Amino acid sequence: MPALFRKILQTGLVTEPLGPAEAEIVQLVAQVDRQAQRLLGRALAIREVDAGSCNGCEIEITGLTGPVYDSERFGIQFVASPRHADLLLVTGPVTRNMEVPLRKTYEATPDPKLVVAVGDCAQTCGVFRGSYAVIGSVDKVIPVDVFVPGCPPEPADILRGILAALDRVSAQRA
Amino acid sequence: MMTVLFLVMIAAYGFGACVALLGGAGLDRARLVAAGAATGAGAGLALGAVVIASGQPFALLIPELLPIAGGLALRLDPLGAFFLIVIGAGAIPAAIYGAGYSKAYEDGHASLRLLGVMFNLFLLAMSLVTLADNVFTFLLMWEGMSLTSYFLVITESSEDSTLRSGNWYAAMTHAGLALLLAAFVLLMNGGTGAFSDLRAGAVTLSPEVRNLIFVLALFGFGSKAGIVPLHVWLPRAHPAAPSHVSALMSGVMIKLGVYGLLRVALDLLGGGPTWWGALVLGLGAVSALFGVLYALMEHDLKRLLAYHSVENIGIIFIGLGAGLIFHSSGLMTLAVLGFIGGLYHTINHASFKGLLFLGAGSVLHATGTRNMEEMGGLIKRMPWTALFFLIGSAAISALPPLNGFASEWLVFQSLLGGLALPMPEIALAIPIAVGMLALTSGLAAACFVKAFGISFLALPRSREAEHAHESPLSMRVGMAILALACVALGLAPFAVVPMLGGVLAGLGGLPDTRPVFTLDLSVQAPAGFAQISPAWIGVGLFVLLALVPLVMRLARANRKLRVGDTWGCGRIGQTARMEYTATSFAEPLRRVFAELYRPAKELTIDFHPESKYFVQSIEYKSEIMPLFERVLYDPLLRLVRRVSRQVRRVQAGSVHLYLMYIAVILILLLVAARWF
Amino acid sequence: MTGYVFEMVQGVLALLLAPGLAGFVRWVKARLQNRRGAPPWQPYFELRKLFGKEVIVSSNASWLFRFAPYVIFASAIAVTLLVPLIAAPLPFDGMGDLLMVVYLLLLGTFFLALAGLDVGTAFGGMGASREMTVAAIAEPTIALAIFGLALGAGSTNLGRIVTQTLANPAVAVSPGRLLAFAALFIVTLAETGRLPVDNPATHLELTMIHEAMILEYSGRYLALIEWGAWLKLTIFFTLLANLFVPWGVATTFDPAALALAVASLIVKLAVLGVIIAVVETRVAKLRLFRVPELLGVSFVLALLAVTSSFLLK
Amino acid sequence: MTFFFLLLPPLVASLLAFLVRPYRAFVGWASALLSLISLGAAITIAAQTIAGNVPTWGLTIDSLGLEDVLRADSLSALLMVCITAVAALTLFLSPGVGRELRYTAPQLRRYQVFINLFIAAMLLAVSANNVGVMWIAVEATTIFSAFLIPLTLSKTSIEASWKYILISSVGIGLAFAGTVLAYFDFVARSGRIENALNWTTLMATAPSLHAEVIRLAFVFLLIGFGTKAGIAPMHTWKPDAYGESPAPLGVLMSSSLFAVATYTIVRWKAVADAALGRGYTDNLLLALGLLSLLVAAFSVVLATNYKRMLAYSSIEHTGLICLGLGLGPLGAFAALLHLVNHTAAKSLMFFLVGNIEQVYGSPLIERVRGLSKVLPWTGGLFAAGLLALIGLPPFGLFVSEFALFRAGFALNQPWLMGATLVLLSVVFVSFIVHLNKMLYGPPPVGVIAGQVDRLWNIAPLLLVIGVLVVLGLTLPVPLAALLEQSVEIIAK
Amino acid sequence: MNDILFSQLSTFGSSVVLLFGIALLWRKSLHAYTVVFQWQSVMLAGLLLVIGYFGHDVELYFVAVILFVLKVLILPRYLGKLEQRFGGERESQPYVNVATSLIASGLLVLLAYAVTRPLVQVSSLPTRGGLPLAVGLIFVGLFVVITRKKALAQIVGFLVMENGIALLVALGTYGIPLIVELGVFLDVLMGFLVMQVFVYHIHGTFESIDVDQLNELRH
Repeated sequence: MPALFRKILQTGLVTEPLGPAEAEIVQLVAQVDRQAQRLLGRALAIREVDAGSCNGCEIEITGLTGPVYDSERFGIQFVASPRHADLLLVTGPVTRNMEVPLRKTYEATPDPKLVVAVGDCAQTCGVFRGSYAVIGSVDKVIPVDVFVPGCPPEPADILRGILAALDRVSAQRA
Repeated sequence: MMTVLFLVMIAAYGFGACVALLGGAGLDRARLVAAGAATGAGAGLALGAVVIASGQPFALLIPELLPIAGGLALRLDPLGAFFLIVIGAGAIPAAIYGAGYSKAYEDGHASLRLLGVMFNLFLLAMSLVTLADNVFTFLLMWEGMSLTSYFLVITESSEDSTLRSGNWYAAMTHAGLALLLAAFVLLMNGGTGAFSDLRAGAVTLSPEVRNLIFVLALFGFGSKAGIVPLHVWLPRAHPAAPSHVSALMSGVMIKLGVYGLLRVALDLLGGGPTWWGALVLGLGAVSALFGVLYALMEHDLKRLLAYHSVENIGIIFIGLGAGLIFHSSGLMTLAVLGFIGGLYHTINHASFKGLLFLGAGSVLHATGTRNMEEMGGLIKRMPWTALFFLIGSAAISALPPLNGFASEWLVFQSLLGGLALPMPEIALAIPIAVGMLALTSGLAAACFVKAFGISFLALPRSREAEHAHESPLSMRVGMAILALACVALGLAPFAVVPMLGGVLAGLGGLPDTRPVFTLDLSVQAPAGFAQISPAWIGVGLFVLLALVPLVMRLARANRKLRVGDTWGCGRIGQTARMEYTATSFAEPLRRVFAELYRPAKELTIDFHPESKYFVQSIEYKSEIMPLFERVLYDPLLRLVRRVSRQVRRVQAGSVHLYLMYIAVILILLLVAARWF
Repeated sequence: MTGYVFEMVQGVLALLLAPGLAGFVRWVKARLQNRRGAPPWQPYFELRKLFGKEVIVSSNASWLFRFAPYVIFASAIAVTLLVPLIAAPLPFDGMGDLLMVVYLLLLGTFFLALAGLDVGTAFGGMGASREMTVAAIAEPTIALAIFGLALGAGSTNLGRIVTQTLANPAVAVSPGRLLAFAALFIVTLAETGRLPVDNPATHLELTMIHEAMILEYSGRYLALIEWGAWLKLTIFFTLLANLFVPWGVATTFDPAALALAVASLIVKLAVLGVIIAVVETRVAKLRLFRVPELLGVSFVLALLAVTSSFLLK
Repeated sequence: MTFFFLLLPPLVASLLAFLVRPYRAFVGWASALLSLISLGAAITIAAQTIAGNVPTWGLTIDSLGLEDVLRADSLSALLMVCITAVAALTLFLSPGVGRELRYTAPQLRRYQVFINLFIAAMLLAVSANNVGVMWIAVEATTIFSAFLIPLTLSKTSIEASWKYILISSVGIGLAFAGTVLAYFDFVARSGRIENALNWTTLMATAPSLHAEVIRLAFVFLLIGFGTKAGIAPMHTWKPDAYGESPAPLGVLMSSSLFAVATYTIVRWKAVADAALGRGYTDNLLLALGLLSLLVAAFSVVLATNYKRMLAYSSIEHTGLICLGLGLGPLGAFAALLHLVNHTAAKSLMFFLVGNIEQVYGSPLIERVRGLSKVLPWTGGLFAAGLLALIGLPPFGLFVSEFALFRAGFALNQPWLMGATLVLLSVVFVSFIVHLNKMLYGPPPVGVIAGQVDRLWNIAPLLLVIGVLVVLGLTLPVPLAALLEQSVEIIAK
Repeated sequence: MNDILFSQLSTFGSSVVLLFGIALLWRKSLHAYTVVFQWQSVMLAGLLLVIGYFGHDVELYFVAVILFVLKVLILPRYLGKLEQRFGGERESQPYVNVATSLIASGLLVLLAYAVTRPLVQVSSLPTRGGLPLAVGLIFVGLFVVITRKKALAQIVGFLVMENGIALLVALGTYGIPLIVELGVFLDVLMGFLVMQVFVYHIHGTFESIDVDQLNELRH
């Protein structure tokens, strides 16, 4: 037990390793923070939907919640049920089997809600295009607010995408 | 006034029985029978109320009847009056309910005539038990009550399981009678058997005899009350009986075991050594815990309720046990508190368990099954029944502000008083009892989440449940009365508790301590140990329940509401087979208490013929064998069978052998006569 | 009259403090994970957001589903009116004692579990089953801890316990009290759904207890339930803080005393919050069937507490 | 003179049946009506004894010892009423009264001859003052009834009769030996007196008799008459004989004959007690009573034949009555009351059993299902009777069993009473289980009630159950007086 | 003098009667049973005459005559008929073999001596010495009834028991009142008749008079 806490103390905060290389991230972080405060009361609940992805995107999304990116500090948290969510983070091309579940997830999310499609596959089906198991991009099934390109996109990209989506909401409201 | 009420009671029950016996078929008869029973019960209730209010006992002696045992002696003192009130309170709704419920028997699969006659006679016998004032009258009425209830249990005699239940009931109740007979006859000590004589004579008995009487009476009345390990008949008989009868048996009849114990231990014997109380307390605690643990494993709604009767009787006995312990130590105020707790729980249990059995009856009526695994979704199909059952469930789970909480609080408070006991060995047992009581009430809550949740909520699990319908008006009225009683008794213990103090005053030298109630409507434990005000808490909860939506509206919360599919992780089409079942609900507790349940598991996996990596079907069976059946009753039955197989050999068929018996006994007796 | 006003103030205070306390624990935990984490006031934002969202109700759900959040929330508020947050004795002290507190909270749990079963999903049922299992097994410990407290104070009424302990400080450090504290602390972990019994931050349905029951809730109902849960945490912390270490609780409605009381309450809650966070960082979640063992430990502690109170009487 | 009206009607009826050949239905009616005369005479005698008189009748012929040969004190009167009442009931419900399909005319004739002789013998047994005459009459009952058991010949009925007659004869022989021994002792003490065998004389001399001899004599008497009464282990003939005999004979044997045998034991017990002081006979009765109860209780558990089950019930009640007789005046009161109750209950039961067997054609419990549907009246009464037999209110046996336990506990015999209670519980449960099997369930195919269950056919039995209920709720003053006086006689 | 002679005669006579009883155990054929019983009854009637003579009891002569008529003339006749009918059947396998039976009967007589000591002590009659033998004969008769399988043998055993009782009556009290004595004889006769009727029934139904076949009725 002491060993654990000694290590915790020695390590210190790992979030925001401030430096020139990450300046953009810092800026982004500050921007997200502000936006998050303004929109949705600085509390954004995300439900992640894997509509058929190769799990590359998932790994990046996991990175988002890790200590380095630490999305929680912006009030972004991942939740276990679309009922609790404000935003759906959809990855992968939509497979045949996931079409209905994805639509149901969308329906199960209370308004106001956003959809961010993460990764190339979500937009173009990527290498899976034309597969008999795939019915198409996410926007064929549910309305998508923002696409985040990349294969996979970095956590920062995802964060940016979320931000963009929030912007759209504020634009709509305005 | 009292005599009039008494006569009205007798006449009404008699009328009900006669109508049932002689009347033609049809609903009118059912109504008249119910009217007779309800009137009788009402008169009994009024009689009890008058006696308690005036403090003036009602007495009647008919020496012509039962002349060999001192005549038919009746006397209603406040203690009896209280139980007469319990009978009345339980019987009126049950009778009203029964008018509708027994319609189901018109198709002839049970004898309506027998049901009507026995129902009225049962109520009459029960009422007279509380009035009996000598040994023989008591035993007569007691046995009459057992006998009539036995016939009520086997109303649906066309089913073999009903008859088996009846056998269990008859056996246990008769064993109890045997013990009671022994206890009372010992108590008579060759005297007249009038209770006043017993009271006077009990002082002169030797301590051993007093102890023996107490133990006999405890187990004798315990077998009726259903304390562990004599509870085995309850989960069999209650489900077998028609539901309004179950309500009466569970809500009222088993309470007469409590009455009997109080009458004998406290009134006639005048209390005893501390270990009496400790024994009662221990049996109560064990009953409470075992009852609820077995209830958790039940998926037959009425069996579940029956096990809960064991639990609640246990709670009542905890109160009585605490009372007896304090009584023996001279801590009269605390003793009164314990007894009051027991008595209050008695009437509370009568109301909520009666309600629950009636509710279960409505469900049975609507779906034709008692198996919870085949119910579900009934809250939409039978909203009134569901509401009443919910009230009953919350009450039995001791949730404030309903009545179960009030009485369990009193029992807790009396146990907390154990601090004042001069003897540490007993005092140390009390925390254990507190723990068991708390565990019991927690498990009860879990059990009723299961009972209500699985039966009434979610999707129907069978076609029958899907096509369930609300019960007829009379049944709903019956339930509504009891539901109101649950709420009223929960909110207003301040009105009842002082009355209970009056009921107890004078029994076994108890002082007339009536727990104080102040203008803030609180119930206060004696000596200011603690106080609560269920009434204000209830009001507060209602106010808050109204306030929260109001504030939300004022704060402009989003009031939009959309009805959608259930969120099921995206799967398509929700069916009842996906729901949690009663078995799975209870599974964690089954594993926690596996040592006790010792579930027998049987897993049959049917593999695909081609490869055992594919499975065609999996069958999982798990059964629990109740502990006492395993360690007590089965061996006993086996023993009886073995002995009787041996004894049957006596009658081997050979006349030579028979003559041999005569020769042998002749020689034996001659030798004995000559030399011994 | 001031007393009644004060009751209202206290209720409001509890309502206000509750999300903050939950946020604080989360924040400390984040720091212990070497993260920045959300600020302690994050839960207030969440509440505001949830109250602004629409509600989706399953077509399977009955009126009970919509009724339950109010019961949960109302019973929690009712409890805050009985618990001496900053002053004792309160005017409502005579209305309910510690048992009333426990059973009022059980009322909420009862309806929450029913709501979990109402929509008919497997996870809801699972959560309800587990929640009731844990609640039931925690019950004897609570009762014994209450017994232990009552033995010292001669009453189960909360105000009385506080004033008695204040009047007789030696009681507070008696072995019985310490054991009872330990027992109640473990129960607090179980009742408020903290590690190692339940992980408040899990997304994995199979490990859920509390969360599994509310998967179906959204919008304002979810807000009420979450708020109620936070209130429950606050209540348990307050009980731990003010019953066992009552110093700082105002015995008069003197503004200075009250200010001190608020300050001391916040400090005490913070200390407890840190402790919880440390515990949650340190321990892993127990398998469900190990939870009874943990609660068994707490029961033994409580029993020892009572026993030692007897022996040292 | 009343004795003539008591004893002659059955003899006349028997003679009538003997003379009228072939059998005609009017014979049955005649004997039924004649039995009412007996009943009237018995009631008259009872009234006289209640008033304090002891009617006697005798011949003063020298050296025959017939002075006061007939005598009726309260105890005798009680038994007379019981016997004549059951006899009347039996004769009214006998085969041969009304339309008859089961038996042939010769069988009916034989039946009417011997049943009346049987009744006459029983009446003689209870009215005889002379214990020798009493013995002769009891022996005669064996002989007459032995002719009746195999009314229709079959393997089992012959077997039962043989066992019955052999065991009874041996037993009654032993009883005679006992009688002789007692007489011997009397002679050894007081010389030969012609009416020394008169019970009144014996009682008067009893205190001076030799204890050692009387102890031996009582053993012979108890075993001898106990064989007739069916006390274990001399009970073995009972299940066979009851199981195989025609219903009316079963009624008379299980109720009246049993009462007569008990009566003889009671008479001799009084003598022995007067000679020995209390205790000796009590202990013997308690031991054998408990043994009977034990055997009976465990025999009914696995019973498969309802008639034999009732026989075991008789043994059980024999045991109870023995216990009561061994428990002092209170116990004796209980035992006599129980005897009366049992007489009523058993007579009821054997009639019903006869009906059931007639309809179902089998004495096996497993063959009888759905009784309550097929024969509602018979089934209902059967259930009521069985409940009465196991001692439930509101029937008389509940009262007498309670009185028995009161006596036992008052005499400080808690262990004995405890054992009795346990055994009675075993009986209770077994009976309930068997009863349920018979009353309910689907009736076998082809079972038709026919005439059996008509109300007029059952009506006399309703009277019996009425009597049982009355005895359960109250104790009519005349009966109470008879009982109390009887207790005076046998357990001073 | 007279008394001593009387006493010796009566004891001797009783012994002979008992010996006939024991002889029964030794024989196997049904015919022998009848003969032994007949001779025993003759001896018993003679003994009654002796007792009547010495005891100055006229009634006993009367009884002796009746006994003779009944048990020497009438009953053996019926027994003879039965025996002719079923004489082919021998008591093949009694439950207890002859040797053991004889030993058992010896023990039973010893037991009778032990048990009846009070009787001998109490009585002042010259005949008292025979009392144990009478009781012994009752026991032996009972033993025969118990151990013999043929119905006929059982009847004879029963009659021997009756003889034992009659002997007891005569020795102990010089006879009971005549009316009772008559009644007893009547009963014995009737009983015998009933039994012999049943022997026919048994044979007719079971085609044998082996009683051990009668074991249908059990439990």
